[in-house]
Amino acid sequence: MINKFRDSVDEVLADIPDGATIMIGGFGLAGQPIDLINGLLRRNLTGLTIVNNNAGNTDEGLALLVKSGAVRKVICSFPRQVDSWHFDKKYHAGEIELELVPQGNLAERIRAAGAGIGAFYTPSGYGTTLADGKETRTIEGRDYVLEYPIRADFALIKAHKADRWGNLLYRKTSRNFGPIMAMAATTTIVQVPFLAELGDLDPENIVTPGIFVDRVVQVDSTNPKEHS
Amino acid sequence: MINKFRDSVDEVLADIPDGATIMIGGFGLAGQPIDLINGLLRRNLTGLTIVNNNAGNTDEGLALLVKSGAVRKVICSFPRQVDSWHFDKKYHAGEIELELVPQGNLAERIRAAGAGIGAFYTPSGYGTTLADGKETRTIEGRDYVLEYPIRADFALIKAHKADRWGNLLYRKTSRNFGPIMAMAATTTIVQVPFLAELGDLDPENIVTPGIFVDRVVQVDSTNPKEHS
Amino acid sequence: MSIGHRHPEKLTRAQMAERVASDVPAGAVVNLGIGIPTQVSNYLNPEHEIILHTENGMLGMGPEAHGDDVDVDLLNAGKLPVTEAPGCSYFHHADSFAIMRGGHLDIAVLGAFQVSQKGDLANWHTGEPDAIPAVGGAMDLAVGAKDVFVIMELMTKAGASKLVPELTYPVTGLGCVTRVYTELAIFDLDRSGNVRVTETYGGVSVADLCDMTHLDLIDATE
Amino acid sequence: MSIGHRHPEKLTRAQMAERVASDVPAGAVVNLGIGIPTQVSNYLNPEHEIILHTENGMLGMGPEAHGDDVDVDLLNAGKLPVTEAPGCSYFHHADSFAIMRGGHLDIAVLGAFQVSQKGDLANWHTGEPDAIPAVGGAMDLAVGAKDVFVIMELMTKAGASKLVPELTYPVTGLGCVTRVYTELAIFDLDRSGNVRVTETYGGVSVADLCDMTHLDLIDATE
Repeated sequence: MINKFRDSVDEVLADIPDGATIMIGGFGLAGQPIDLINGLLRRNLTGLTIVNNNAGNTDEGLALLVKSGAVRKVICSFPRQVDSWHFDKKYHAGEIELELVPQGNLAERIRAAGAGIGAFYTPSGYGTTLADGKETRTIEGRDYVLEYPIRADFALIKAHKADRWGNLLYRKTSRNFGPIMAMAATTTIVQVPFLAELGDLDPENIVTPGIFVDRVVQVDSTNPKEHS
Repeated sequence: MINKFRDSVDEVLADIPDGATIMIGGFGLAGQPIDLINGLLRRNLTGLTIVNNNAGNTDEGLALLVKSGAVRKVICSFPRQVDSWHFDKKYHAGEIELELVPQGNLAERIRAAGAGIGAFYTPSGYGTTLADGKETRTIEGRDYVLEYPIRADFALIKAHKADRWGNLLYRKTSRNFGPIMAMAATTTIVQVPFLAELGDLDPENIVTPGIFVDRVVQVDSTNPKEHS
Repeated sequence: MSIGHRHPEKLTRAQMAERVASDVPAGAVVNLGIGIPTQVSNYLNPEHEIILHTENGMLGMGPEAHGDDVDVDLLNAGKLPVTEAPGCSYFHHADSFAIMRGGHLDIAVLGAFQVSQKGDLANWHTGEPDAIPAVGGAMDLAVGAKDVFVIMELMTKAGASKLVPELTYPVTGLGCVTRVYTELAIFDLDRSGNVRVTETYGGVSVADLCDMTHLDLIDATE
Repeated sequence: MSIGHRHPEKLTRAQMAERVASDVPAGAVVNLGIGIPTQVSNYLNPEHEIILHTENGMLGMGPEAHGDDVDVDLLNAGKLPVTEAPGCSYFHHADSFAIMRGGHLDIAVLGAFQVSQKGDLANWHTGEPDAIPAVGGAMDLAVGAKDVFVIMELMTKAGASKLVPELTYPVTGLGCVTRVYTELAIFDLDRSGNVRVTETYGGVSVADLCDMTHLDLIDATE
């Protein structure tokens, strides 16, 4: 019997090694797998590459992981925010590497990794400093930049409901990077507040099929709306 | 008020010109927009390019369109079947052009058109006669073929339910090419058996957002299961 | 629209947002950038059913949420809590940016540091050497929407025009801006570099604007 | 598994399907090609929860549908009506082929005209000049699955081996086949061209198979 349900956050993260590339879902608080991030912090790893839309905010989650020195490199679209002081400090000290990627190219490069696409031509970023040194091509009169997939060893994401095959539903804009990161990582780890019996999720509505998911851990949600 | 509901099949097809490129959804009977195809047949057009998984079967729908002489070219993955006699005859007579595309490249090229991707490297078809004359590239030790988007002037698809914004639900494997063809065509025309009030389709479950849909016409379904 | 062109007063930021709103056709699908562009939503006619896109995965975004309506799973691109409009739908990030990059949005409304006469946009980076760069979805919005409308003050505090012959700030996207709304005038742009002034405010003339911008502007106010 | 290796009888097609089924690990995600490969599903242990993928947009496909269960909106890749298994899910064609091309399927089981010793696959076209070509998802399945298992008769009716040094039929995919199940033997392949015989049937020896295939086979039957 396929059973991807696991008992604890610490268990699902136990085999992540130093130097791993880890995708972390979420856009703002929506879809942020905060319990998995905190579990990652407890692992005291080093040399990590983190793929996320941002680079950590305030004094929690990814920001603390950055502060801890666990993170060697961040691949993201929007590191600088009013409350990104831990990243800012590491960056100015030259202690963290930044690969800045336009948000849509970030999403498409993650999808490409999951979809087996070797590279693709995107118009986003053409003529900007973010395309410096990259191959370009004009196709039917439009200018494009060649971009390559972003893969990861692990993806940490948050969903709304999961069954034991790993089929996932999300909730509102917390869907964001979850489905594509699940496709792009060798091992996908999901935190959800709610578990479902196999067959209880409507097959028409499943957003991430279980084939993309390896481990599911149930963690209570702090969002009261998620319980309603 | 946005209202994409239209009154008749003939009305939604009235502006398709000779020489148009038309995507037609469906895989087998599932998702085949048979009433729209029959309407297209009544238009007596010429010089059409049809994008479909197949090239028409038995004596109905797309096969009759091929037989009628309306079709100049077919872009598809699987034209030859035991009951594809109308296409076979036209092909052997040199009266129809065939662009044969591996099914996954067909799907990805259609998606690329909808997603604004200029071209992409795919491993499918590498080293085969279907890649003859195409650019290739080795990326991280794997061999890829460069493929370009397939766009269309019109897409004719079938969905299960639509609201007046054109938001769509599909049913089981009739989803197939519908969502990506809707993205890739300048004008997307949908037949559905069921209409919904705006706001009645669960926003989590909408598969094709209305932004990709231009016209919706209600046509009764001949599948008794679709009414259950 | 309550603000006639050649209005004797300069437009306030709120009036600029209102002026943009009046140019959005009924039923259009629109992405409003962070800052003043977001205020455009305050002036859209609800009967026009303008559909708002937010790049973090939603079409049919409703107004900002307050009080009991706040749901941290329902945020806009500025990470503020919002609500649902009837007919809304959710999708993941790759699909959301496919909507943008694929040219399906009718209009993106963005802020800018500079716009060039050919419609090049600079709005993501000041170019200061020690600034940490952050781009978000700016470059994708720039290349994707059918029309890119910019709202910005025409003049910097130092008195320099932000509508320029050539960008001096880092590029966000080339040849993408189709119209610029400022406190003094509205400018229609095209990729060949022709700039047409369609409306003026604060009593300035097109000749005044030519002096201010160092551009050879076309008077299209009549 | 009821069929021991070095069985004195050749395998029937049904037995070949059964033999493949016994090699599919519990919980694997599998795509079964049209023809004999489809029969593999008859021999899968239901307790193993093998998840069947069909490229027209479904994971968790159940058995063929009959009578009142037939629903023309629920078809397999061969366009036959099928059913749902609990836990199934639907998706569109681009997502379905992303599953294949992205390397997420554990096993694809396919038929073949020929397989080369390096795992090159020919199963889409006979190469006859007047034949209308049709490829379907064959090339995507060939490149995508972690393992590609082929079920085929080893020998043509004319007595030629279909396991060959180099393909003479048009290529479907290069270096993709990892194992070949035939009526006389099972062959493990790798991209360097080493072919290991792991089981034989019908009383043939590895030496016999070397003669039949004109290949320098490695005896791995012990």
